[in-house]
Amino acid sequence: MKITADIALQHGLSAAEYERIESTLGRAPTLEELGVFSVMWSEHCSYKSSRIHLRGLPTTGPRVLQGPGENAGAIDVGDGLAVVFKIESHNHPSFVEPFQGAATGVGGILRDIFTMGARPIANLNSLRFGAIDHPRTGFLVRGVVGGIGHYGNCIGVPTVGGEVSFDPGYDHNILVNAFTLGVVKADRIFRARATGVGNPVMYVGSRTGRDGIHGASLLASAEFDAESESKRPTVQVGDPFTEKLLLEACLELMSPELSHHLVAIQDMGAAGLTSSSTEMASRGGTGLDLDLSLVPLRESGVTPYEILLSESQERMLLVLHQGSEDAVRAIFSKWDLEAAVIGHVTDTKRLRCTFEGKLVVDLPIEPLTDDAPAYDRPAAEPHASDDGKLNLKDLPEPTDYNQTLLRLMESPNLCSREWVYRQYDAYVGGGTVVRPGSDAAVVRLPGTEKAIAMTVDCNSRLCLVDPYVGTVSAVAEAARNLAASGAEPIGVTNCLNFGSPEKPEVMWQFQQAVAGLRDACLAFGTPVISGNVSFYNETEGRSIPPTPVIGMVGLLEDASQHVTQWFKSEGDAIVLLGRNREELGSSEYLAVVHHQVRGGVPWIDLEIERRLIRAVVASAREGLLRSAHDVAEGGLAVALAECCITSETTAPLGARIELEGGFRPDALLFGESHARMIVSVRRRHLTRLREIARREDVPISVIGEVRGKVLEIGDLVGVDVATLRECWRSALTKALAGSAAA
Amino acid sequence: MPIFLLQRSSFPGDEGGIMGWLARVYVTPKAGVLDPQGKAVQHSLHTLGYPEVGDVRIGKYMEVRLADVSRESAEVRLREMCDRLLANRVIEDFRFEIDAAPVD
Amino acid sequence: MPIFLLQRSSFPGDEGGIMGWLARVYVTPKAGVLDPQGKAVQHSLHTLGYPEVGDVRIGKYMEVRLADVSRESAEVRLREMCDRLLANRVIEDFRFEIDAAPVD
Amino acid sequence: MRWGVITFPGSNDDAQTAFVLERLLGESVVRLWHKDESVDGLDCVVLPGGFSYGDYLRCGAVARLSPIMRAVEAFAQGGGMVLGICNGFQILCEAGLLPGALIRNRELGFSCRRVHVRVEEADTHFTNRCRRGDVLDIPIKHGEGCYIADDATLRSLEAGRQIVLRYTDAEGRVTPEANPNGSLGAIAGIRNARGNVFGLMPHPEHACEWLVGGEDGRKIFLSIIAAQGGTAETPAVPTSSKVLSGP
Ligand SMILES: Nc1ncnc2c1ncn2[C@@H]1O[C@H](COP(=O)(O)OP(=O)(O)O)[C@@H](O)[C@H]1O
Ligand SMILES: [Mg+2]
Repeated sequence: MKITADIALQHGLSAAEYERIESTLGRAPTLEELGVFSVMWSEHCSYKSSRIHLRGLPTTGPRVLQGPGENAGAIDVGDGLAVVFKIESHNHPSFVEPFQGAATGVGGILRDIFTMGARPIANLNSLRFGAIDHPRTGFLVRGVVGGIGHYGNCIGVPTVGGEVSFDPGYDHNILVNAFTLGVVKADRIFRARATGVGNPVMYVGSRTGRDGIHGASLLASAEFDAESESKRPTVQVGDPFTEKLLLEACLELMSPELSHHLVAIQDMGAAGLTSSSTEMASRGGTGLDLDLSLVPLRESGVTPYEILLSESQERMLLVLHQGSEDAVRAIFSKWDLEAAVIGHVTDTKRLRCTFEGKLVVDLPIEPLTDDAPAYDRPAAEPHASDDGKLNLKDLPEPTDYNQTLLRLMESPNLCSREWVYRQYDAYVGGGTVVRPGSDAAVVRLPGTEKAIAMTVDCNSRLCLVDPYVGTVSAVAEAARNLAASGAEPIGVTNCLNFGSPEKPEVMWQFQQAVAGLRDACLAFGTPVISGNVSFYNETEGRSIPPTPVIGMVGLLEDASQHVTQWFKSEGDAIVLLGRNREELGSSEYLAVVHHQVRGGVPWIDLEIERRLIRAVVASAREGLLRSAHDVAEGGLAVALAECCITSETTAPLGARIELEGGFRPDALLFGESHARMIVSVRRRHLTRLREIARREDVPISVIGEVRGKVLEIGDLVGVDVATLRECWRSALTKALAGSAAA
Repeated sequence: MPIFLLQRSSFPGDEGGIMGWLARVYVTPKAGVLDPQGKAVQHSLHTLGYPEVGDVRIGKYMEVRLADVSRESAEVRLREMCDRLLANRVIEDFRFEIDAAPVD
Repeated sequence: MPIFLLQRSSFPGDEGGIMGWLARVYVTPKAGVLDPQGKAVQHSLHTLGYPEVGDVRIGKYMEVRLADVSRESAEVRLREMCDRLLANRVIEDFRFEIDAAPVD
Repeated sequence: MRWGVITFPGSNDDAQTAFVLERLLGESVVRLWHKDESVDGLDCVVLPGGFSYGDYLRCGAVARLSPIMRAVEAFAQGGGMVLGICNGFQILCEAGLLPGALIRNRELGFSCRRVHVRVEEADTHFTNRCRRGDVLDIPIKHGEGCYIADDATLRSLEAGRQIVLRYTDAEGRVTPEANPNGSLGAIAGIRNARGNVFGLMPHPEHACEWLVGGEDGRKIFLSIIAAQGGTAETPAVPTSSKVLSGP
């Protein structure tokens, strides 16, 4: 078949890119070669629109053992251990087939982690759906949550946290971002570098079918439209059972006794065999010769083109030392897994693939990887989504604050996520100290007294209004969630979900977000060690709100010093750390009660955030804190309510609160100013807490006491906590009850 | 024999009563779509000593009773139900048969 | 139609080749055994606007390909497979049909 | 005493169970592989939780046919103690070592939560460290935990005092809300007629440490140790929050 620019176009390659291919090769590519270019030069694999911007991120630090560039990043946590973590998107596949799309998203990120030699100990997920009353939302939520649970539960990795939000901006393009953290001995991190000319290349795991052909170039980077129907047949189906076997077999191979057989290991994710082989060769500065006829197939008649592009799940590519083939085959057959040698390492710096004796691919590696196109796309600030101004005088004050509070507590973005996380096994592994339901998840670090805290956060409403401040705020909220759990933030991963980079406004949002990410991570001293960019999240030309999801990881030196967000006992003093400000801009209250998004974004100062984090972590280390909860969506009143009612295992507690605001009650109760934390302490610890706050220069005020069964805030609010809990807990279940289940 | 099998329901409650429809719906994984369950069952049948077993594909079999509708609309609406709920058209195919059956 | 339906496989690979058997296995919840999934589907169909839907029962439909065995032993051994693995006789019934089919 | 913990392909709580027995209770544990064919010399064999064979076809259906299960069946027939937790319980039912079956939860979905179970029988090998009517706080995490059996079976279970645990509220009352999966008679755990085989859906191995999941689950393991005439040795490591190891 004669390859032309048109065919290249159908492969998602621009005319210019196709020219570049021809000039690089000095000839027209074969169909197989075109397929290879199309996936390697796709946004998903090449990061061609984002690469130059991401370079500015802080990726180094004393604890960093592996920054961006490998399958995942790694951070030293002492005791000879490292944590390996990353977050990845599976947005479009999850919109096409929510259950399998989300499930395979989890499967993919898990492989990225155990490819490094780390045993996964925690999954989190960040989910964004359309309006809760959109006809398709219920179906998508059920499918996505079901798929995440199915995969994580079955493979035996606890799902311990995440976030869910609903916004019409995602009606036609939901976001499913999956995070996994694993643990590995710091000196036993494996990398994916194909070296040693003549070393055998081994394929292990599931057989190759026609799954997700073009997943990488189409699903992950072409916009959605009616024709996405035609992409349906390419949906991958996940097999968590096989992945569990693959996980155990790979970790066995990477164990001290057996790892001498292994040179390099890499999962086959997006762009399957093509990207895993080229990336391994690229990192190793070598070449690969592969015989595609040796690849184990699931069905007959799969073409070399399909073999190269297939995204069949639960597959890995290994480079072994010569002579190790049988030993390694034995390990995999013990786990009932197939293994086949399909080629060897060369010094040609080329990827060469034959099929039934015929050479079908002969390409230099560099143009596929390091020398892939990189664009500095034009960026232009869009017209502000709101006039920025919010004149409080024009805003009617609520007449009944109890009703307003209840209304917020049952609103889709603030109500309990229990319906979601009850479907996830949070116990398996035996290390989960804080399960879903508090600010951050806390999981014990095996073999030590330490624990790791994790959270994923983003407020896309703020990011739409101001992507820079919005991203800074997301990093700050993540840091607060960790501190509230008693952990010191040590590292960041991120998933940047945006519209089409070919639109100057989207590119501007992207650059603003990256700048915010950089500045915030510098301020908190938390290097970015891994991440993922998902562009083209738009349908019929409408982009999603910019959604830079931040995954942040923290360390507790002593797991027993962890803190949870709910009040513990009557008589404890309730303390506000930080200062209330008269701000209502872009708040949940404005959206839910007044149906408007305006007033700009809350003011934020990274230095103040840092001091707050230091103060809270220090107090936790001294064991002063009985509870700690950051003030986020819904403001002070919602945060206080959450402190009263969010314990899974103990009865809700009331509180008596007095606030001296001196400004509008609704702004005082529901404003979303940053840098605030509600903690409860035994009375006798107040003095020490004040000393720490003074030392860190953090405003501190005792605002009340844990008492009774009613949440009373001045004479504004007086709601019985059982009522609060009931309406908060049942809201999501009720909202989703309507949609059909099968 | 096939016919006989087709005419009878696998479920109780076929005795007497006024007539309605009994629809038998077969939902199967699409050709080429991975069927992990079938794969696992095939594997264990082999280890159990049934080497003659080839491909195994596992789907759903449903019996849906329908009342007071014409055969025509029963068919039309059932196809609709399959599309909307009973089968996941992204990865599954379906077919069905409709027979007269007493309403219980 | 039944005959036609019965003769054809829902899966590919029926073109030519040497012959073997295609067994269609139907596994259904025993009478009286709870079928929460069936209940849920019935309820969903009602909310989707199909009031004519009565009882819904959900079972499994399996296609098992068998090679180089006589029909007799195919039947005997398949019944054995059902007893040992494919169905749980405490809560499920099964039946099957065997037809000649090309081996792929 | 000597415990055996079986690992089937897809077992997930095997390591945690071994960890509890060895590190928290100071017991000796032999890790068994599904392809092993003997459980000789063991005092109690545990079939752990997880998704053996991916729960494909039916939970426990494939695992019950693995080589080790022949040994386990013989062991049980000989009076050996067998404990099946969650997926292990499902396997025991599929294998016919326990009556009845475990089907899809009433609400269909997977459910991970703390539940309360009431001890119905205290003079068993598995609950002798509890008092009748005690309420234990232990997590569940399953999608197919709805216990069902025909009337005759249920009657003989009652008559034989084989129903060991029922789901209740914190006060020990059987209520619809407290029944997390729709189990017949709120049954959470049963033993065989002879009393040496016990299956339960809740996960005692995930309730043996204050720091993770509470400590009520210990009572099950300690009971088995007592039944074997032993007492838990002083644990190899302190069982406080400072426990040094996870699985
Ligand atoms: N998709 C999810 N999966 C698991 N846990 C979730 C998910 N969404 C929310 N949660 C949990 O629900 C709790 C509340 O979430 P959220 O309101 O986002 O917390 P915060 O505002 O502190 O970030 C957290 O413990 C979070 O981990
Ligand atoms: Mg928070």
